[in-house]
Formats: sequence, structure tokens, C-alpha cells
Amino acid sequence: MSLDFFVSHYNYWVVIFLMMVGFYILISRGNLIKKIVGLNVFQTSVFMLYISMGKITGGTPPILVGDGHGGEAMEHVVYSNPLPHVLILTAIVVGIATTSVGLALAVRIKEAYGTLEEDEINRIEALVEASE
Amino acid sequence: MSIELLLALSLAVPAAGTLLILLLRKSPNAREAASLVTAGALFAIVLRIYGVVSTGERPELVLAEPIRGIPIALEAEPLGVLFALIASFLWIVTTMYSIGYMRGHHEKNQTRFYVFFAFAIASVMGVAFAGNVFTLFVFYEILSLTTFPLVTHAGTDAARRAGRVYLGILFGTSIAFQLLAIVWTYAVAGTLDFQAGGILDGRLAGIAVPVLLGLFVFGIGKAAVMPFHRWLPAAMVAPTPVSALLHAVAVVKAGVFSVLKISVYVFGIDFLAGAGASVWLMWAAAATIILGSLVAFTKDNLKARLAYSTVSQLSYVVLGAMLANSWGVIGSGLHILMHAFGKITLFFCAGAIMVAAHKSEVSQLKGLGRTMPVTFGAFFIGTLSIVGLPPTGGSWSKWFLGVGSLEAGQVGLMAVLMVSSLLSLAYLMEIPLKGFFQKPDEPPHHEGIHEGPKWSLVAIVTTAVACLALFLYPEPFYRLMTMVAGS
Amino acid sequence: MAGAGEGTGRVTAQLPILQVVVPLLAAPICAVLRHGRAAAWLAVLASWSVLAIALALLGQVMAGGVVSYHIGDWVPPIGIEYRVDIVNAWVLVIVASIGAVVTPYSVASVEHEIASRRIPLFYAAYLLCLSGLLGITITGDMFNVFVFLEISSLSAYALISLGRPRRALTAAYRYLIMGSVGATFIVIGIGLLYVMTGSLNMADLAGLLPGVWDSRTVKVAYGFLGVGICLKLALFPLHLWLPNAYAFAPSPVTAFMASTATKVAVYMLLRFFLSIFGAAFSFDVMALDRVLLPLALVAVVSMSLVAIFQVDVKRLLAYSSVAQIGYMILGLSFASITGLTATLLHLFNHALMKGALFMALGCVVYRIGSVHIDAMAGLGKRMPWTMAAFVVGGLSLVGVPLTVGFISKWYLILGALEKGGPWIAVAVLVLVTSVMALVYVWRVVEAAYLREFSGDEPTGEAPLSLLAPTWVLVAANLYFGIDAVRTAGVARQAAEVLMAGIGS
Amino acid sequence: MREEIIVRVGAKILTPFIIMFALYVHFHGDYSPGGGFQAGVILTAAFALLALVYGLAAVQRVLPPWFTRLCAALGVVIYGGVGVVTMLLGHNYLGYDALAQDPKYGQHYGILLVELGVLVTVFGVMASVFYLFAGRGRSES
Amino acid sequence: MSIVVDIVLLTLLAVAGIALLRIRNLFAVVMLAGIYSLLSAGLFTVMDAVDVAFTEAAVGAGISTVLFLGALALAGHHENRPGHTPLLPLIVVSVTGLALVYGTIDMPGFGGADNPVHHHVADHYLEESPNEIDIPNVVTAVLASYRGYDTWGEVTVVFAAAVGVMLLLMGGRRSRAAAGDHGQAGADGQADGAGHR
Repeated sequence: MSLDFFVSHYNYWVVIFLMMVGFYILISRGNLIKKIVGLNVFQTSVFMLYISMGKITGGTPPILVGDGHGGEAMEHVVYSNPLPHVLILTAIVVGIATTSVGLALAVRIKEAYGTLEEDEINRIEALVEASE
Repeated sequence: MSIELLLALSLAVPAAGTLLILLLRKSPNAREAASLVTAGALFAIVLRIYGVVSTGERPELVLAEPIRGIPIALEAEPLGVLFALIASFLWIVTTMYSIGYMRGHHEKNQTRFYVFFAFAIASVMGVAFAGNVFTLFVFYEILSLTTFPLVTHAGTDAARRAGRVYLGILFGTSIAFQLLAIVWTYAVAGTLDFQAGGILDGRLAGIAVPVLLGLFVFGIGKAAVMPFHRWLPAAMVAPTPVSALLHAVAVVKAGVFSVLKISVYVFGIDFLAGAGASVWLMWAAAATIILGSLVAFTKDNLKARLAYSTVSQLSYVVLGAMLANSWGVIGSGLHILMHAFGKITLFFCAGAIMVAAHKSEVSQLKGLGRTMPVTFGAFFIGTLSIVGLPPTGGSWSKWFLGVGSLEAGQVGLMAVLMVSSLLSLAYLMEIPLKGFFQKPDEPPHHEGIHEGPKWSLVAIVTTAVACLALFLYPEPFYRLMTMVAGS
Repeated sequence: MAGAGEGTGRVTAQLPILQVVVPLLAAPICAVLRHGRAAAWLAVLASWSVLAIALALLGQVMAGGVVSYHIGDWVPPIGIEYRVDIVNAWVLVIVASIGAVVTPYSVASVEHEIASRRIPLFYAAYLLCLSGLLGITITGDMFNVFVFLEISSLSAYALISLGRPRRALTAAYRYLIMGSVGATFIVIGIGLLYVMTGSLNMADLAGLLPGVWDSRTVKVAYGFLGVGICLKLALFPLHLWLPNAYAFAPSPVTAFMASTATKVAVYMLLRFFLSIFGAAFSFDVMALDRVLLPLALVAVVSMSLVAIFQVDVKRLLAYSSVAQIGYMILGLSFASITGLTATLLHLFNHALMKGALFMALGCVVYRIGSVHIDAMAGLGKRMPWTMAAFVVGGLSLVGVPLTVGFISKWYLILGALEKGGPWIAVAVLVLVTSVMALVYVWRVVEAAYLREFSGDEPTGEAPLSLLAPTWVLVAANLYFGIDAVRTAGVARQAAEVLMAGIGS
Repeated sequence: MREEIIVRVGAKILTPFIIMFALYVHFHGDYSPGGGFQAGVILTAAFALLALVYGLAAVQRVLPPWFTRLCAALGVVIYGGVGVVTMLLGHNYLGYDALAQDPKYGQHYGILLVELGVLVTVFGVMASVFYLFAGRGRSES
Repeated sequence: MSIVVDIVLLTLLAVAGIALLRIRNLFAVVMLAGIYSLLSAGLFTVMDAVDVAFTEAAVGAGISTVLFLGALALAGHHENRPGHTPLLPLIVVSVTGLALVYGTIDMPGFGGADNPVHHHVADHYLEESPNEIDIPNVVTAVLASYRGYDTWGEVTVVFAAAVGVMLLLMGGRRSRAAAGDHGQAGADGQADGAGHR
């Protein structure tokens, strides 16, 4: 594996590592709120993956410089890709939307079951089911 | 009136009958009159269709086309007409019998009984006149469904269990085997139409042929080839007219009819004989014949004994179809007829005994023949017909089946037929003998016992006479079957 | 206004976007209405216009081929495209039909099951869910799929949580977690495809992807999209969220979700894997058929078995749904036109039968508040129309002829037999599981008809406003079982389109 | 209780920054990073922190829940309404060119309007959600 | 220079991630998650995604923290120790992660100007938006016009979330009040009326 390859890919790998940390929190933790934190970390890291894709080395943010009327003024400026940014803006919003619904559910579950721990909820449900 | 319209009417009349019966539920007399009138009308229609078909016409009618190229279509051909004649005639008789029985036995939900009975007959007509395998399958399944409420009529735990077995086996086999066989046939032949000479010749070969045939034969659970016969004895919990319906008029006959029809019109007897595909099924049928008779021997309950007798007798028909020659087919078709009349007589008698004397076990029948001479006399005639002795119609079908066996070169099957005839003679003849010639165990208190309800008696006499008449006049039916076998 | 002069011409050109905009704009209006009834009727109106639009679109597509709609007048792939071919026109009709039937059904049902002040919000969420599903189906843009997926999912979580038992909450939460994981996987997959091609437009991608088929990235993207979608469509073993979600959600929600949500997920699978990646890539390179076949078979067999032992009838049907999804995937795994026809037909047919069944159960809940199998004893006499609907739906589920279920089975078995050889075993398995379906359906029927009612309070038949929509679906079960030429024709055409791919 | 203090102090420090941010983001969306969404979120954040510091009731007097709920729905309708208007003007959905003679102006108007829709909805939603979370503990204790 | 910032930020993110995994006081977890968001916002800035960075900061560190705190206030903030070794999650995560890493092998290198991703539609946005839309911030142009429909979808998602939260949290805390006797208000004798707590 050449150094070039490493330099041009390490970013992805760290991001993947972060994604997996989030994913791991999500699926291994029993606390309903902690799970949502995990989901947030997971998604935020996916966002980083997208943004990494859009980056051009030596580029600048995709805000056109010049007089704003025709981009021909500054031909030499390299802009990073705006499209991933747009997508991720949308995704962030979706993320917070999911988080808020998830948290609302967690609150209601706490009120109904008196606990936020998955194990205990499962135990209560198993009891109810057995009594059916 | 166009003949196609008559075909449609053969389904529509009993279906309309259900509505009529439902509307007249408040007044039992009107309700039962409606039943009788519908039955009579249906028989008249079928007779008219018979007239046309016997001249060689094959009227057709497409009802719908669920899947492209596979319509729900009706077609009148000789075999179907034969079956339709049997069913529609026996419906009249059974309705008469039911009027006596259901009232005499104070059954609940009588309206439901007549409604579903009429429904069942409508589906039987569909089976009889099915123009392709798919249509046959459709009405076959509807028949299972419409007879289910009849089987579970009593609503007891036993009835519920029986219903479960009934539907489980009939639906189970038809979905798991028959449907597979149908789709397979379609995949191979590209059509499902019944055609003279079959549709599979030249399209299927090797081991696939016997396998496909086996899927059909065992998939038609109503033919009760062992090991899929359990539903028939189980369904004995139903009221006797239902048993008559199951055994003689509709359900089992629809089964063996389907087997015969598929052998003749889907496989074609020449193709079957050439491929030797049906040999293993001949022996499956033969085994059922013998085993059924043996089990019948051990049953003391009269209806159970008759049920196993039916299991055994049905396989005669299957056997005839599997012989794959003209004599076999003729014998098979005639046996549907002869067994129908013979067995319905026996069931009617069993029901009459139950209603009049409240006896259901063979061992309780000693001396009862003297108080119920007509019933036991009819039972005797029915027995002769089932065994295949002159002067009853049963002797003809046995004869042709025997000839067919020899023609097929299966001398062993001939022996099977003989043995089983002896067995059936033994287990059935015991009943009239007990009735007429044995002294009752206990001092008789027969004051309350006399013949069954008069409506039932009329039915019993009718079918018993028919058994005799069929010995003298088998001609029209023989002609129909030669048309099938020759086609 | 400008378009007024040529009224009809303009409207037909705008149909694709109206398909989604109508319910989506009705949703916020519902949310601010004060009266539940007003919101309900707005929703009914919206759902009926959705059906009208969907049918018109199907007509357009069948007459004139693919309809492409450029949102914002931007030519794809620059802008977002709505692209309707016969495949998604078909799925749109399925979703819209169910919506049009379930919405009026929900009026009485919701008033009974949900607190009155939440009813306007319920309809807002319901319409959002509907438009989300429609949006996923109609769009020709990958990322737009994700956005509408989230609209439908978020509203679905909320709708499910409205069920009365508190277990509805945990079911919704579990669905939220698994659904979000699925959505995130889909986003990852889309991102990987995007990085290799620079495009998000489906038709465009279909043209670009063959150039990068060999790359590992595309294969991994394939895997992530696959897992993500399978989570959404509850393919065994990723089905764990489904049974409780369906069992504890309010009746109309269950009826709606069971008949539409998983169907749309199956559509996504077909669209992504067959149109975008291409049937050739999926079957030859990724061995999709060989991966899906065992999963589908295990799903069908094991879930049918589990269903047999359920005592809660809603849950019984939920497990049956997972099994039925197995049938759909099974058809796909045949990798043949007939198999796909079976899949596409079953999308429609299963929507009809499960819709009818769950709606019948909703009637039961409305009257006796429970769908425990013991509670249903003797219901055949007390609620004859409801239970008759259940029986017909059940027979359809079993696959009895003259019902839609039979048509699906027919094509599925035909597909297996066409392949010949060991595939006969698959056909046999399909039939055996039909018999299993018979067992679990019959347990309910037996309870309803052959057991005596034990309680004392008399129960009447469900109100007409519940029964009528239920029977509309029951009638559809029968009608399309007797005349399936048209539905099968469309399904077959769609299957041919899918096997050919967009590019060619 | 220590956590309480952290929140109060943090809120006090952050509030002015957040409001400044919101204004900047809102008005410079076309020229620099930002737009309706960011502005909406930041605005809500400001209100949320204010509520934490000065109490929910005080904020709700200025900004009643029915109003935020209305906003949430209104923004969606504004955004979608722009699309409907362009359709009525004979263009496709969200074809802003229809909004003025010069397509560029049309685009400007369109973007302005939809960003307004975004701002209204995001603000309305975030505030409503915040109210529900913050209000729930209080309502019955 | 930017590569150094990049590496530092990534390292900090990794540290924050691990810490999130291990800490069981949810209050601290939420704060740390906010920090994680801020760090990622920093990373976004480094990678020229200034709009995203603003949003992430506002959402991740702002709104989302507030919501989490609100939820914790209602639901308590201690997490139980995990009961058993989470072997299955570990396997799932490893497989997923390795699959992704495998997928990156053929991915165009980070920051390459020739990557296909920059040359299909992105070109058009950067070159034509001055003529077609004429606002300097291309992200806004794409967001509100070229892909304006996605943004409407996004607004709708937010709205859907509001509807969801309202449905869930509006009204009193019925279930808790009723849980002592029979589960849900208006108990229908169904399913889990048992509600033992």
C-alpha cells in the first residue's frame, strides 16, 4: 500500500471508524436515549463521508467570488463541490427530525414503563405476554 | 333456448335456489318446496343437455378469464353429462329424504342446511361441466368450502374436529399436489383445456408422467385414495343426508369423476397406456380397495362401516381410470353411477334406522328387519348393487372393470376385484341378515319403532328401485361412456 | 391565469407532481384544523384525488410510455426529475387505491381509538405518510428517495405510537431505530454511487454505472442499499420491528401500512437493483437471486410457522405479512419475467388481501376492543359481515381460486416450474406454506364460527362506515381474482421493463 | 444542581452570539453561508435558551404554542404554494422563472420566498418541539 | 496546513466518540455529543462546507443538545451498565466497517480534482448558476432552486417531526396517571392493561 494511497484515503477510514463507533453505540447500548446519541454520531459521521467526497484539495467554499455577475472573472479559483453540501444540509435536518421523534418516544416510554433500559422493558413485556 | 344458456342455467338455477330458500326461511314448507322445485328444474335442464350431447354436440360457454388463456369455461361432454345426471337426480331424492330426516331428527339450522346443499349442487354442476382443468379446480375448491358448513352442522367438538380434518385434507391435498400438477401441466402443455386424446401427448415423457399423474390422483383428495381417505370417515359426524351428499351425490363422486376426466382428457388413455405411467397408481388403488374393505369389517358403527366401504369402492373408479383402456374407462364411469345409487340407498337406510329406531351400531340391529321391512329390504338391494351381483346395476360396472383389467394384462387386479367383492358381500350382507334372521338380544320393545318418516321412505324406495332398473336399462349410460372411451 | 385557456392539457402535464403535492399540501392544512371531522374529510378528498391522479398516470404511461417531469424546469440530471414508467405507475396505483379505501375507513375508527384533539394531527401524519410513499415511488432521483423515505417513516413512527397498548410505543421506537439504520445505510449507498459517478439521477446512473461495475465501491454500495432496503421491507431476518408495529398500531394505520409501506420498499428494491444497477449486474455479477432465494424461503416457511402459534390475530397477520414479503422476494429471486410478474402482481394482490383482513380486524376492535383469538369466539353470528369479509380475505391469503391470492400463487408456481429441475422443490414449498396459511387462517375462522360466544353483552355489527370500505377491498379481492387479465398484463409489462433496465 | 448552573451560565454567554448569528445567516444567505434553515434553527435556539433562563411561561406569552404550530404548517404551505403558483403561471412546479419577466429575477424571488417558507417552518417546528419537551415536565407536577 | 488541522480534528473526534461509548452519565454524554458536533462542524469548515458547518453547529450543538436535555429532564439521566458482552453488535459493526473500508479501496482519492463526482452535474452548478440564477452562494442556489424540491421535502420532514412530537407529547401524562390501575386511559381490557410498575 503506497503512501499516496494512504494519504488519499485515511480521511475516509477515520470517518468510517467514527461511523462504526456511532453504529456500535446504537446497537449495543440498552438505554433508549443513549441509542439516539449513537444514531446521531453515526449520521454525523456519514455526513463527514459525503463532505469528504465533495472536497477538492486547494479548493475554496463554493461561494463564487467576483462581482457576482458572471463567474468569468476568477477562472483560476477552484471551488469544492456544492452538491454534497446541499445533500448533507438536507440530511442534517432529517437527522434532527428523527432525533426529536425518537426522544419524544423515549419520554413516553419512560412514562409508561418507568424505565429507559431495553432489558427491563423487554422483561415487563415478556411478563405481560405470558399473562395473556 | 340455446344450449349455452342451458349450461349457464345449470349453475344459475341451484344458485338462485339458495336465494329462494333463504328468502323462504320463515316457512319450512315453502322452503322445502323451493328446494324440491329447484332440484326438479335442474334435473330437467340436465336432461335437456343430455339430449343435445347424446347427438354428438359439445356446447361451450366461457364465464370469465382470470388468467389469459385460462378461462373459467363450461363444456358439456358425455362424461360430465353422466355425472350431472346422477347428481341432479339424486338431489331430488336426497331433498325428499332430508325433509323427512331433518324434521324427524329435529336438527337445528335447517335453512343453513338447505342453502349450502343447493350451493354444493351448484358447484357440482360446475365440476361436471368444467371445460378445462382450471375450471374443474375452481369448482372443486368451492365444493370443499360449501360442504364444510354441512359437515360441521352439529357444531359440537367432534364436528369441529371433523371439519378440521375434512378441510385440512381436501384443501391441503388440492393446494399442495393438485395445484402443482395443474401449473405443471400448464407449463408443459401451454393449455389446460380438456381435449379428446389429452393435451400432454408428446410434451411430457419419462418419469415425469407417472409423477404428474400421481400428483393429480393424490391431489384430488375427494377420491379418497389412501392415505388421504381420513376425511371421509371423520365426516360421518354430519347428518345422514349430508353423508349421502358426500358419498353418493357430490363430493366423493366429484373426486373420482375428476380423476377419470383428467386421465381421459388431459393425459389421454393411449398416452397413459403407452407410457405405462399409471401402473403404480393401479396398485395404489388396489391397495385402497382391499384395505378399505378390511377396515370396514372391523367397524361396528354402521355409518363408519359404510364410509370405509365407500373408500374401497371409490378406488374401483380410480382403478378403472388407471387401467387406461376403453373397458376400464367405461367400467369406471358406470361405477360412478352404480355406486352412487347403491351407496345412497344404504345411507338412506342407515339414516332411517337412526331416526326411527335410534340405533347406530351394527350389533344393535338384530331383528329390526321385521319392524322395518322396507328399509331393510332396500338395504339388501343396495348391498347387492355394491357387491356387484345381479339383478342390480352394480354388476355391470364390476363386469367392465374386470374385462378392463384383463385387457390391461393385469390378472392380479382381477383377483383383487374378486376378493374385495367377497369382502364387501361379507361386511354388508351381515346387516340385512341380522335384521331379518336374528332374534333381538333383549325382549323387544318395538312398539315405538316403525318405518322411518314417509318422505324418507319414498326416497329409499326410489333409489332401491333405481338399482334394479339400472340392471335392466344401463343402455343410455353405457352409450355415453362409449362416447367417452371412443373419443 | 396563464394555463387556464388550455385547462385539461396543462393539468395532465402536471399530473406527476400533483400526485405528491396534493396530499403533501393537504397535510399542513389538516394539522391546523380544529375539528377532527373537517380534517378527516379533507384527507378523504385528498386521498381520492390521489387515486384519480394515479389512475390517470397509469393510463398516460400505458398509452405513451415513460413520463418525465422536470421539477423547477431544470433538465435532469441538473434538477430533480419525476419519472413514471409502468413499474412505478403500477405501484402508485396500489398505494393510492389503498389510501383511497383506508382513509374513509379511518374516520369512524380513529374517532374510536384516538383522543379527539389529536385527530387533526393524525390525519396530517397520515397524509404525510401517504405522500412520502408516493414520493418514493414516483421520483427519479436517488436522494429524493431518501427525503421522502424519511417523510413517510417519521410519520409512520408517530402513527404507530398512537396505538392504545403501551407496547405501541416500544414498537414504534424499535421501528424508528431499525428504520433509521436502514435509511442511513441507504444514504451511505447513495453516497458511494454518487462518488463513483457524480450523478443522483436514476436514469442517468443507469447509464453511468456500467462503466464502473468492476469497482469494489459500487459493489459495497450495492450491499448497503440492499441491507438498508431490506430493513425497510422487513425481509427476514431484518423483520423484527414489524410484528409488534403492526400488532399494536391503531387499526387503520395497520391496514394502511401493511398494504403499502412494505410494497413501496419492494418497489425500491426492484427499482434500485434492476433498473439502476441493471438486471444483468444484479443477477450475473452480484448473484442477487442466489442471495435472496434462501432468505425468501426461510422467511416464508419460518414466519408462516410462527404465525400459526399466535393468539393475537393482528400479530398473526403481521407474521403472515413477513411471510408474504418472502413470496414477493421469492418471485424476484427467480430472475425471470414470470417470477417478476408474480412479485409485481403480489404487490397488488397482497395489498388487497391484507388491507381487507386488517380492516375486518379493525371492525372487530371497534366493537369488542380485542383481537385475541379467544375474544373472537362466536363472532360469526354476532358480526356476520365483518367475519365474512375476514373469511374471504383469509381464503385469498391461502390462495383459493377466484381470489387474488390464487393469481399470485399461480404465477409464482409457474415461475418456479418454468425453471424446472430442483426448482420444483420451491414450487412445492410455496404450496406447503399455503397450506400453513390455511391453518392459521382457519384457526380464526373456527373460533368465529364454530365456538360459542362466552360473554354476555350483545355485540352488534360494525358501523357501515367501517364495513363499506372493508367490503370494497373484499370485492376487489374477488373481482381481480376472477378477472386478472388486466392486472397480470400490467405486471408482466412492468416485469419486462425491469428486466430490460432503464438504459436500454 | 451544578448542571443547572452550567446551563444558566452557558445560556447567558451564548444567547447574544446566537441571535447575532441568526440575523447574519438570515440576511446573507444568498451571498455567504446560511439561509432560512440555519436562521430558523438559530433563532429557536435563542428562544430556547431564553426560556431556560427566564422560564417557559415568559417566552410562551410572547410566542404562544398555537402560533408556533401555525408557523410550522404555514412554512410548508408557503414553500409548496410557490410551486403551485409557478404551475398556475404555466411553468413546472417550483419553476421560479415564471415569477418575473427576467428569469434571474424570477429565481431571486423564488429563492427568497421559499427560504422564507423554510425559516417559518423550521422556526415553528423547533419552537413547538421545544415547548412540548420543556412543557411536559411542568404540566402536572 | 489544512491537513494538520484535518488530522487533529479527526483525532479529537475519535477521542470524543470513544468517550461517548464509555461514559454512562447521560448528561455528560449529551454534552460530549454537542462537542462532537462542534468538532465535526470544524471539520466541515476545513473541507470547504461552510454552510454545512453552520448548520451542524446550530443543530448538533444547539437544538439537538437542548432537546436531549429536555428529554433527560423528563426521563432521568443514568444509563445502566451493559448486562452482557455485546458480541453480536461487535461482529455486525466490524463487518459493516470492513465492508466500507473495502469499498473505499476503489474510491477516488480524497480531494482529487478529477474525481468523477466533481464533473458531472457539479460543473454545471458552478459554471452556469451565475447565468441561470445569479447568486454567489452556489449552495443556496442548488438548495433552493436546482434541488429546491428536495428542500421542500426537507421542510416537510421537519414538519412531519413536529406532527410526530405533538402527537406523542401533546396532552397530559395520561399513561403514568393511569398505569397504577389499568394501563391506558379508557382501558379496553386489551393487551397490556396489566401495567405493573
